[in-house]
Amino acid sequence: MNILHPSSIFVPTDAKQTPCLLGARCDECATVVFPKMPVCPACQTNGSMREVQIGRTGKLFSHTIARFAPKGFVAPFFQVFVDLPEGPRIFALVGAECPVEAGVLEDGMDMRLVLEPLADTPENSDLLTYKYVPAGRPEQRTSGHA
Amino acid sequence: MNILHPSSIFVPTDAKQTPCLLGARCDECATVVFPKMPVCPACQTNGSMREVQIGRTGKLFSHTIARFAPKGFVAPFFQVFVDLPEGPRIFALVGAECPVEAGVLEDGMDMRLVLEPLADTPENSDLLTYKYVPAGRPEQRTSGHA
Amino acid sequence: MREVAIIGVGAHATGQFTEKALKDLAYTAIWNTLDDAGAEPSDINVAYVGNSLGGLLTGQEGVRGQVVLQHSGITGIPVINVENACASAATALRGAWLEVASGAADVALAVGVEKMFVGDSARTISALSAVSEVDLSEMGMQFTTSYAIHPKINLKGKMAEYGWTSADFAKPAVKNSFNGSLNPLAQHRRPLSIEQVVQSRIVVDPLTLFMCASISDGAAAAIVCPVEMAPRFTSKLPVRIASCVLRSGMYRLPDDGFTDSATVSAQAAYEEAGIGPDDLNAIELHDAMAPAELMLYERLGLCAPGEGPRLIDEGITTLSGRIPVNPSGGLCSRGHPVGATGLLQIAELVWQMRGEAGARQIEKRPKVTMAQNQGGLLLGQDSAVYGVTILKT
Amino acid sequence: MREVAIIGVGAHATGQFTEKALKDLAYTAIWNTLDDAGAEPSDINVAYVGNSLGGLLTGQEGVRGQVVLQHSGITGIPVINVENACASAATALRGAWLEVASGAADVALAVGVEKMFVGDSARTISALSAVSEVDLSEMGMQFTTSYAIHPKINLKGKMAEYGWTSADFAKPAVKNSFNGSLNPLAQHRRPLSIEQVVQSRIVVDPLTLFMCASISDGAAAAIVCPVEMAPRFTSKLPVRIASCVLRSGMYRLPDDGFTDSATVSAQAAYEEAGIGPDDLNAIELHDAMAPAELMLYERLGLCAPGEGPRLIDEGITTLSGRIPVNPSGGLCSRGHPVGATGLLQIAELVWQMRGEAGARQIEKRPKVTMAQNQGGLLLGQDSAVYGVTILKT
Ligand SMILES: [Zn+2]
Ligand SMILES: [Zn+2]
Repeated sequence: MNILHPSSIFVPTDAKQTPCLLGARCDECATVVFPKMPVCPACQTNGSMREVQIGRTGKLFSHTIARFAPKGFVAPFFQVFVDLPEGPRIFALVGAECPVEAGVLEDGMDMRLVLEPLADTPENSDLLTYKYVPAGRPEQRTSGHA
Repeated sequence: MNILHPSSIFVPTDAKQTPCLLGARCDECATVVFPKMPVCPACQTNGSMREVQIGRTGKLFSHTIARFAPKGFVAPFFQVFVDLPEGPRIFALVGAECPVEAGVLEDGMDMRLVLEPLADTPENSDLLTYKYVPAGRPEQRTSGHA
Repeated sequence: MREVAIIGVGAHATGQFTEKALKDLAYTAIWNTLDDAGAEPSDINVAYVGNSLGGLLTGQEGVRGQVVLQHSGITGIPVINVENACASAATALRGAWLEVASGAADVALAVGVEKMFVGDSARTISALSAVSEVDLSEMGMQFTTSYAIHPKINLKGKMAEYGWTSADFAKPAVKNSFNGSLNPLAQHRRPLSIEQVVQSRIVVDPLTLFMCASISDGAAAAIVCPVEMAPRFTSKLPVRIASCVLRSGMYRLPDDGFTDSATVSAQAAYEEAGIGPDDLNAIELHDAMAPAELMLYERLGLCAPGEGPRLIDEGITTLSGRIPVNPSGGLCSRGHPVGATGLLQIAELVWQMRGEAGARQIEKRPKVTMAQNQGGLLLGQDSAVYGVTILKT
Repeated sequence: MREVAIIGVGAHATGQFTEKALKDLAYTAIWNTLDDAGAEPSDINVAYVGNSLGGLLTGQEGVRGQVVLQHSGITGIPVINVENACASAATALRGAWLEVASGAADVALAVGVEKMFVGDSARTISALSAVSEVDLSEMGMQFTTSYAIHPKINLKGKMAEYGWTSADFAKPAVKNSFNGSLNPLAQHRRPLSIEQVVQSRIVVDPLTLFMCASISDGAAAAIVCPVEMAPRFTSKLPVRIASCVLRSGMYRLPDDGFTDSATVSAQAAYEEAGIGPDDLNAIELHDAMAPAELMLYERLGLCAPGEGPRLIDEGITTLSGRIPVNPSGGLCSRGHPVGATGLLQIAELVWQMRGEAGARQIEKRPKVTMAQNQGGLLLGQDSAVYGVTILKT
């Protein structure tokens, strides 16, 4: 399986590892960003950003259900913003295990990262990406590395 | 069959008609242009352009054989500029009846308009356009209106 | 810098024009503008042409301006093709303004044109997403989503924070649909009720179909010259450009305390024009999603946070109010042909300031007005571009 | 208008960089430029970003400038995305110049960036065709064809008219491949012989593969400020912009007797700079097809009609000649990442004028130089855009 943004995701290669996002942290001011950037957006230093593993968990900042889908997606689907404990607030989709219904998600709830295909469509079913699911949901095996 | 630039081509509907191009002639200064424009490029008058039938014949201004084809075309193929007796000098392709070989075309030679599919490719075989062939070649039935 | 006046504006109607290409839409806007200004093609020294989706939707990249201008009889001059998402036309106007203000040109043309109906609305929607950062659009993020839950606006969150209701969200759409019903150039000319807006299909919770701008073809243009040169062309009231501000978004970190970029760009425009929000007599603003108008009220300094719905309830921003907002119908009713919108706003304001706006004419002709645009989402959690123009007679 | 100096230039190498996105290419060029100028992101007041194919090839439309600048740490400022086919970067420089010349900004950044290797060269070729008028590209017209037989240049016709041979056509490619072999940023660094050029595959009769610029990734940038402000940033020699001319093509009717637009735009640039062709010490010109360089010699006023090959035979335009042309290697050797080319030319000229061009340094440092661009074909039988910049130390 291809990876949508390969430089942004750590995909486990053995069972002891867990997937996470790859962000960058500024040596000068400790700002963490996602995705990685070569220049710190906070202090504008060039070359101060080092790769860091982030985003294994997060808190739901906001969420909605999109009733119309762009090409390659299937409506209805959740779209959310997640606050990562390391700093960034990021846009994300929600794992397929989570039923797309009002009331399933609640802002502020703990979330956990999963890797799965971008969407269940011919264009995107072979494209691995990161998504979040409520941390309370029973863990499932996430898709492996293809 | 669809027409590539329908407002630029007169496609015969009965056997007594012959195909031609649709250009525009300026009421003010008699300039003829192809394709049609609403403003005269010579005298900048707005609204002075009237549709005229042109381009049943022409003289070859220049020609080449393209050895590489863009998507939807098949190399080698002729590409030419043709001087129309009504004034315009236009870009055109050459009819399939004309073998794509050096020496077949000669600048200055008399040409005659034919309508045929844009190219013998899945993308373009159902798209009718104008092309030119040497006037001396025996006339064939051009593709009718679909 | 010289003081610059708009001496002519013109537009093509917004809507679905299946038979018309980019250059046909632009031709109507350009020649309406030339005629309005009393100018000839040969008077134009330089042109800025804004368009956003022509490459993806019509196959015309690179020289869209030259293509549409040639069709209108304008050739040989410097042509600058500009692109800035929903503020492309505002960017074109700013370019024309700078040419004239600096003395590089005496007469400059700004054009905005967009062709969105191409027979495949899925393709149009995808192209629209492509004006945001591709990393986001690839993940299925759309403009509608961004208005609903994006940290920078988060309309869904405002329901909790401000107590706004779905009916509040519908109010700008209702107000603007009434204005649009009076505008012969508008795409949607049916006045809507609160119920109709609230009960239309949900697009992205909490936004309904009638709260969202739809796909649209359209074009608009303006001609500018030094104020003192205006009488050479036309006896119409010259409309001065008091400020023409363009900004890109900041990289936002959560809780960084930065002022919203719509506020920052508006403040810069107020300052440059030497006025404040209370001096404005009319506004055309970027209500790509109607409820965004409520947020923009506070960001443009018209009211305190959360008070947006009150401005409509009390009739302050209606056509007969103290400061009418979106007299044209705004993006949802007048239409939002992306690369043309900024100049459609300018044309509307010029018509209002001249008293030429017909059935939707603001009774007391506005003397100071504002056009506001924004568009394109970046990974840095902000819109890519903000444009604010203040006009004065 | 204030006199404007280039205080910093920088580039990403040209070539195939499969792993790099638009923003990665731009980042290298932008930071090399900031470092060269001794400037920080916060010094930049406004940025113009030129790109031509990013929408079609990378899916990033609308806000390409904001995306690449955000990645380089530059946000919040006015960003103008410009597009003008092969002269997109020249257009970006002109925008930056006008901002500073007018006083609207003190420090302006111009960026040109293009990503052409996207794993499907047919798609890239189609995108390239899309920068000409779509009515022509739909019929299979390509840039190569246009150089071969288009009335405005008609190289095939020049063989009859001037007696030029295939070997003559190869001469600029040979000269420029030598220059390119000395340029570590160049895409093609192999010096070619006349035989190699003539005997490479025919692309469009009479043009062979080595006479044609190839697909390329690349980026370049420049920072400009008022001449008197230059020492605040850098002790390097400031390079003044003596003129920065942009023109669109005319609608050509056969035998209308119009002067070629390359000539018209060059004459305008000479006049504005107060110089003539004899005053030039180096030129970077638009040899997208190498033989076009021969035509441009006459159109820029370097020689009489038909005498182009003699200028190379006599060594006048070689690196050691009186007026070196394309010291960088030109579009065929240095590379032609469409939207970056104009600023790659400018960077080369600045390096030459400062004496920083390494192995390809022109022995007597040039004091007056020209960069020339053109691109995009219109139905009106002319290129869409012409750009000419004259630099002076
Ligand atoms: Zn930092
Ligand atoms: Zn005429």
